[in-house]
Amino acid sequence: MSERLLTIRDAINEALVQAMEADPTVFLMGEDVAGGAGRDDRGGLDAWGGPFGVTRGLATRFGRERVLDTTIAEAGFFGAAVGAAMTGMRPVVELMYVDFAGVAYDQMLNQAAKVRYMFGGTQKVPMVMRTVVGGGFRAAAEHSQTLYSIFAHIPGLKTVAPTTAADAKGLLLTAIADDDPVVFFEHKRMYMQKSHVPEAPEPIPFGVAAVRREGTDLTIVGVQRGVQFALEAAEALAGEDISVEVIDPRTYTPLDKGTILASVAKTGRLMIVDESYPRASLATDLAAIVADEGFESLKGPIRRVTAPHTPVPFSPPLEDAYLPLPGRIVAEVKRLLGA
Amino acid sequence: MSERLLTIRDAINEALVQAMEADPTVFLMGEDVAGGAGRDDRGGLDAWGGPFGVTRGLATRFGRERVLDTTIAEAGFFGAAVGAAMTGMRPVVELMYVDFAGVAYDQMLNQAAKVRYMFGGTQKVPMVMRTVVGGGFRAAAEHSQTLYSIFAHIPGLKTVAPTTAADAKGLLLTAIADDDPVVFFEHKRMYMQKSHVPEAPEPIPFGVAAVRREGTDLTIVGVQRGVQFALEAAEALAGEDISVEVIDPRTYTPLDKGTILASVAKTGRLMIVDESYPRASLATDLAAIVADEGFESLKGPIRRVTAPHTPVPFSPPLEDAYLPLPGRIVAEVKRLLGA
Amino acid sequence: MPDAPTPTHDQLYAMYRSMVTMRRFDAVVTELAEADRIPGYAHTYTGSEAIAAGVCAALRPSDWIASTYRNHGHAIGKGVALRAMAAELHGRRTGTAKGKGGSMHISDFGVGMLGAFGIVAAGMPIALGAALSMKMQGRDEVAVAFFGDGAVHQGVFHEAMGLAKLWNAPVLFVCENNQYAEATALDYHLHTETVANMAAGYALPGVRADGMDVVAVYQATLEAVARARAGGGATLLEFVSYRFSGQYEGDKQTYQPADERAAWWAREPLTAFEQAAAERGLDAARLERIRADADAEVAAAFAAAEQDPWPEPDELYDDVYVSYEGGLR
Amino acid sequence: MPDAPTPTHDQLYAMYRSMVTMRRFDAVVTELAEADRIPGYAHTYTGSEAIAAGVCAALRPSDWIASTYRNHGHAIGKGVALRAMAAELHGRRTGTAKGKGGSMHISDFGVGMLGAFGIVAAGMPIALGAALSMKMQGRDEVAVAFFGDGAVHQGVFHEAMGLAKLWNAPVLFVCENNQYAEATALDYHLHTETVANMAAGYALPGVRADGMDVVAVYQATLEAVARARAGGGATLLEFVSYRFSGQYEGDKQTYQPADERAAWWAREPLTAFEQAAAERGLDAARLERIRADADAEVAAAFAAAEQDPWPEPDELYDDVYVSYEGGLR
Ligand SMILES: Cc1ncc(C[n+]2csc(CCOP(=O)(O)OP(=O)(O)O)c2C)c(N)n1
Ligand SMILES: Cc1ncc(C[n+]2csc(CCOP(=O)(O)OP(=O)(O)O)c2C)c(N)n1
Ligand SMILES: [Mg+2]
Ligand SMILES: [Mg+2]
Repeated sequence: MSERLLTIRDAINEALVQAMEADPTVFLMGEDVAGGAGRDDRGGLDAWGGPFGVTRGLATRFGRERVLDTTIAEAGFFGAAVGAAMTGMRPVVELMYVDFAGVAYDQMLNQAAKVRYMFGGTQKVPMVMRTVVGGGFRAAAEHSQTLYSIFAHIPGLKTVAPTTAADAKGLLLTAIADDDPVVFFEHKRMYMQKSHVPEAPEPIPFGVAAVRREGTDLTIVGVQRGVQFALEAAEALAGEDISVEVIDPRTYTPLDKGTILASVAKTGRLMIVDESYPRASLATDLAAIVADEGFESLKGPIRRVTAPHTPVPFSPPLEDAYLPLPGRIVAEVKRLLGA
Repeated sequence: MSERLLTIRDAINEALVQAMEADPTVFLMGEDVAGGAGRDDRGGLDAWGGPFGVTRGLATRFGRERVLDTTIAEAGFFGAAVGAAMTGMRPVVELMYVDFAGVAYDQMLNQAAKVRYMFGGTQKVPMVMRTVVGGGFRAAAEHSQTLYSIFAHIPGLKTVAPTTAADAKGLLLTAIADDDPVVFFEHKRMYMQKSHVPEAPEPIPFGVAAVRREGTDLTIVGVQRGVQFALEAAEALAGEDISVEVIDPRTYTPLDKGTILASVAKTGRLMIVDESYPRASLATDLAAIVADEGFESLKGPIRRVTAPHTPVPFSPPLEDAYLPLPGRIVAEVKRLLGA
Repeated sequence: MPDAPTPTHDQLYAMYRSMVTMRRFDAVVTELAEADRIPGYAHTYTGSEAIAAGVCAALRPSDWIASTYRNHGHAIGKGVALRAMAAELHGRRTGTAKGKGGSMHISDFGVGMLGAFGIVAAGMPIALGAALSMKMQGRDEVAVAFFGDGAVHQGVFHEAMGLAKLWNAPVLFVCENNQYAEATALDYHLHTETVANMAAGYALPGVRADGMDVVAVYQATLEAVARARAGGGATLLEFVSYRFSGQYEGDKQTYQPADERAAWWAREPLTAFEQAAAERGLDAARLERIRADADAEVAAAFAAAEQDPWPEPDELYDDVYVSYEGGLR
Repeated sequence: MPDAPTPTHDQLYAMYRSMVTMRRFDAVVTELAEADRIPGYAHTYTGSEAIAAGVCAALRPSDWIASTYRNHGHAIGKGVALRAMAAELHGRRTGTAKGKGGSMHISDFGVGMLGAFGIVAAGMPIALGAALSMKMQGRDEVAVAFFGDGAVHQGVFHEAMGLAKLWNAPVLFVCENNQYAEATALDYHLHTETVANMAAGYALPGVRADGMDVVAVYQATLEAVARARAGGGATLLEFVSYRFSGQYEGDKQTYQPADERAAWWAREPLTAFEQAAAERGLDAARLERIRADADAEVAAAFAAAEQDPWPEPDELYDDVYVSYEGGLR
């Protein structure tokens, strides 16, 4: 069987198509998720498909009753998604950039996340919040953040950050079928990356990390694009006889601690690579877990290679210094190993 | 000289009075920070002084031109505070409960925090966001959170969480005089605790931790009420010949890493106590820093005693099990020391 | 509302029953709170009973409501069991939320009570979403969001109103204008003449009625519900009442002038109903029996609830997620 | 606006200069973006030049404006140096933000440009705060927030309008109704007849004028500014134009029907100004000189900016805080 290569963008689109075909309660909401307000006289039903074209074709296929263009009223339509999810629908709602989370955060933090608990388990909120994260587009402080941590911090939410097209599809299928609210992060710099994606809908379970590369000297856990940076660094380090294991947790709540701890048990060393802000973050979370539960395996300090404690800068030389690019990882690994 | 005892509540009030007297650009904004909309025919100028009475008397003293009752429009008045701070004022703006942060979070995360950076250092935002945190009031999932982490995560903000009346006063004076946006956390269960407070305005610098108790077997870093829980636990453990050092960072951004690392260098062991959610949090932040920069000193795992990964429950037996009360700390310390 | 249907005697008795139950329930809550016999914050509803009773009388059991921290009246109006409510206030395992929510977070899916949300106006888009959901499922149920006069300033009020118009959603936004948002009086905070006026910004109908008169509330609601069921979209309803209760139990209400309170008290909804009873052909003795029954039912609910078991500490970990791979601990 | 003052010839020439500079500046931005010669996102302003030029002409240098990602016109109108803007777009150390902000975040405190905010409607409460600040300081400066038609749905629009009324703040909310919010057309998203209508919900004056006519914009603004300076509070201004630009550079605009674009183009503000020039007694040759000067100035700014130094990587750590105890690294 020949490999079917898809971009992450198209893999997400395919997952949406298959989920909507399989379940009439699945529907999409967001700003210009169709575009042209879904009107034929406005460039067809899919003038946009979102700013990255991820949802292109869906309005044509499913009609604008199931692909709802909204106004710029995120708190309103995220709240509406909560109410729809509570009453029998499975909304997949798009926050165009995660940077805009602040205007709708109450509905995520206090409503989506807490409805089940504060009403004693009598209700559920099966909704997916798709959003776009990441630097590298020279998009400056308000269009480049990752903000994983403000969601991973909140009990009641699940968080998913795929790094391959197959994972993007499989994890999104799981997210849509899941009965809990899921925040699904898509990295804008990774949309066009291709890999093999099975055509059939094959959900990938949450809470199962992937070992992306095996190694013996050091474990690197990457967060989304951090996985790719780590793989590139590992490749470079292999040339210097340093053997790096790279782990992709894929989902952060729930988190597959076992795979990470087992890897650290083998290598004795841990580095975490994440382009997010460094404080009170997913990177500190992973470090703290291993500093407790994996302490006995550790041969040296746990190093985090992250963005610095600054907003994301615009100018290319600044943003390049900002991101945890492979070169920085290589240097840190060597420092850590005294190599 | 006799000790002048003040509650934390009154110490904050006094700091506000002194700051407003010293600097005409300081003003207050918030919902019912005066109360009765500051009208004489509505119970006088201070019907409320906020729900906890912290700002009582200020409208009478400074007039309602400087103590502004707002409508329930947090995004609006936090944004207004940013604009006022940029143009020559020093607003002290109240978010009644930190749980409501979600409705105004964009103005904190993207505007207050980033104005200086994204405009290249040409501007400053000297504002203080006072807010109330904490469990223990049986106030359930939406009125009991601490949410320190969603602020500590964000570069551009400073975060302060006082644990004594003297610190509350001194740190608030510093916060108001500071040229950067500061989030100032007040714990609702600690407002009525008394301690000695100097009458004169004596600002306490940011970035300087306090060693609240000296000890040799283990370091506990507490986060706000966690400091008190740790001190109670330390007292109990002293009776069993376990000597615990308790550190209160007081400010989290900036953070006094030196005092924490020095303590761990002495004791070789670290525990963190925080009533916040456990994931991607201040507790993981402190653990991660020590697991890197203090690794060589560590004799054992870094343990976090926090709330579990659940929203805050209402019922007393549930909330008591939820909080990191001294009994839990004592048990964890013994487990950690194999005692 | 000249051509709105007049409620039948049975309906009137039922609304009265509902109102007196609300009044009594919250009277007990106040007593318990003062005696420190229930934990946490409690927000009572005295003075606005006609609103919850009148609105809910115009709904089906399968219609939805979303409420606030001040939810006891709405819950009772929609038919939540008193016993389970009382148990929830007491933090017992038998409560509507197994003790996890308390007074501010009563819910009961079975009777269409979506839940009570503690963040001002947060329930508005959630009710909107339930309405959208009904529409998408081809059902003719409607959804109602209750909120206060203070809530009209919150951004999400605006967003929910606008999206309701955009989607032509079968939702009723019910503003309980009880003259106060915490300690802030309406004449300080409201910019328009009435709350109902604000509907114009969204090209939605805005209707104002006397919130002390359960029949007026019922009729105004019925009309809006009929419009929504028929595909006519959303309505903003404003019912005018007075918050005789404190913002929360313990609030001294110094900001409410005594003469103002007295003037409104003369019109409070139970007295108003009782005064109009004879004219409406209702039987005074039956009203008295209803009062006695309600008192007894409330007393029994609280008495029983106070004997109910506390949750076990470990139940803390239940109900966060439907499922969580690897477990929570 | 019959009794609004007619601008002098000098003022008209200045407004024209402002408009053609905006047009030219963004034409170069488009070229550079297409050639991949500037990094990042760029949002151009073609079609709305009369709004920024007319509004800013009615302001003092010491008045404040707050803008959006689509800010080049506002910045030029308020007097930000082209050289520093061009350098910012190029990510150079000589830029308005030393390369930290880019196209979306132009600011210049010195000329009253508070800054440009990338979150829809986020600048509204910030301008409100600047206005409040002026009032508290006893100054008679006003503040202006620019935003788009799409922004009227965002919650903070509502909150800023309401608080402006509450505080009687000297702020102007200037809606650039360019018919589109991204790919969404006005007739889909706007509920009221006009944006100006929405002011009624806050008991504020709402004024609508032709955003293709710089004089109409100027006069409407002047009136609102005068009211604000005199203590008369806020105004919502709606100026009607058309977004000939894409949402961002690269957007194919398939959602804009060709005939619609053509009809609006016939009224675009530069042509409109030029057509009315003779009637207003303006000299065609001078207009042509202005165009040539503007072109040259813009070209010089970009040419120079492209030679400017990049920031050093370590400058990354500057300008996060005014001070940070212990340092950032
Ligand atoms: C977003 C938000 N801000 C503030 C509060 C605190 N708060 C709770 S009730 C209330 C007043 C609400 O007044 P109103 O809407 O008139 O309702 P009422 O209490 O009169 O029923 C406030 C400010 C909150 N819960 N949520
Ligand atoms: C809160 C928020 N939501 C969404 C976006 C993405 N976005 C940027 S511009 C835009 C459309 C704005 O349209 P309009 O207000 O009409 O301004 P115009 O671009 O036409 O000037 C959107 C949705 C954003 N920046 N902020
Ligand atoms: Mg009220
Ligand atoms: Mg527009």
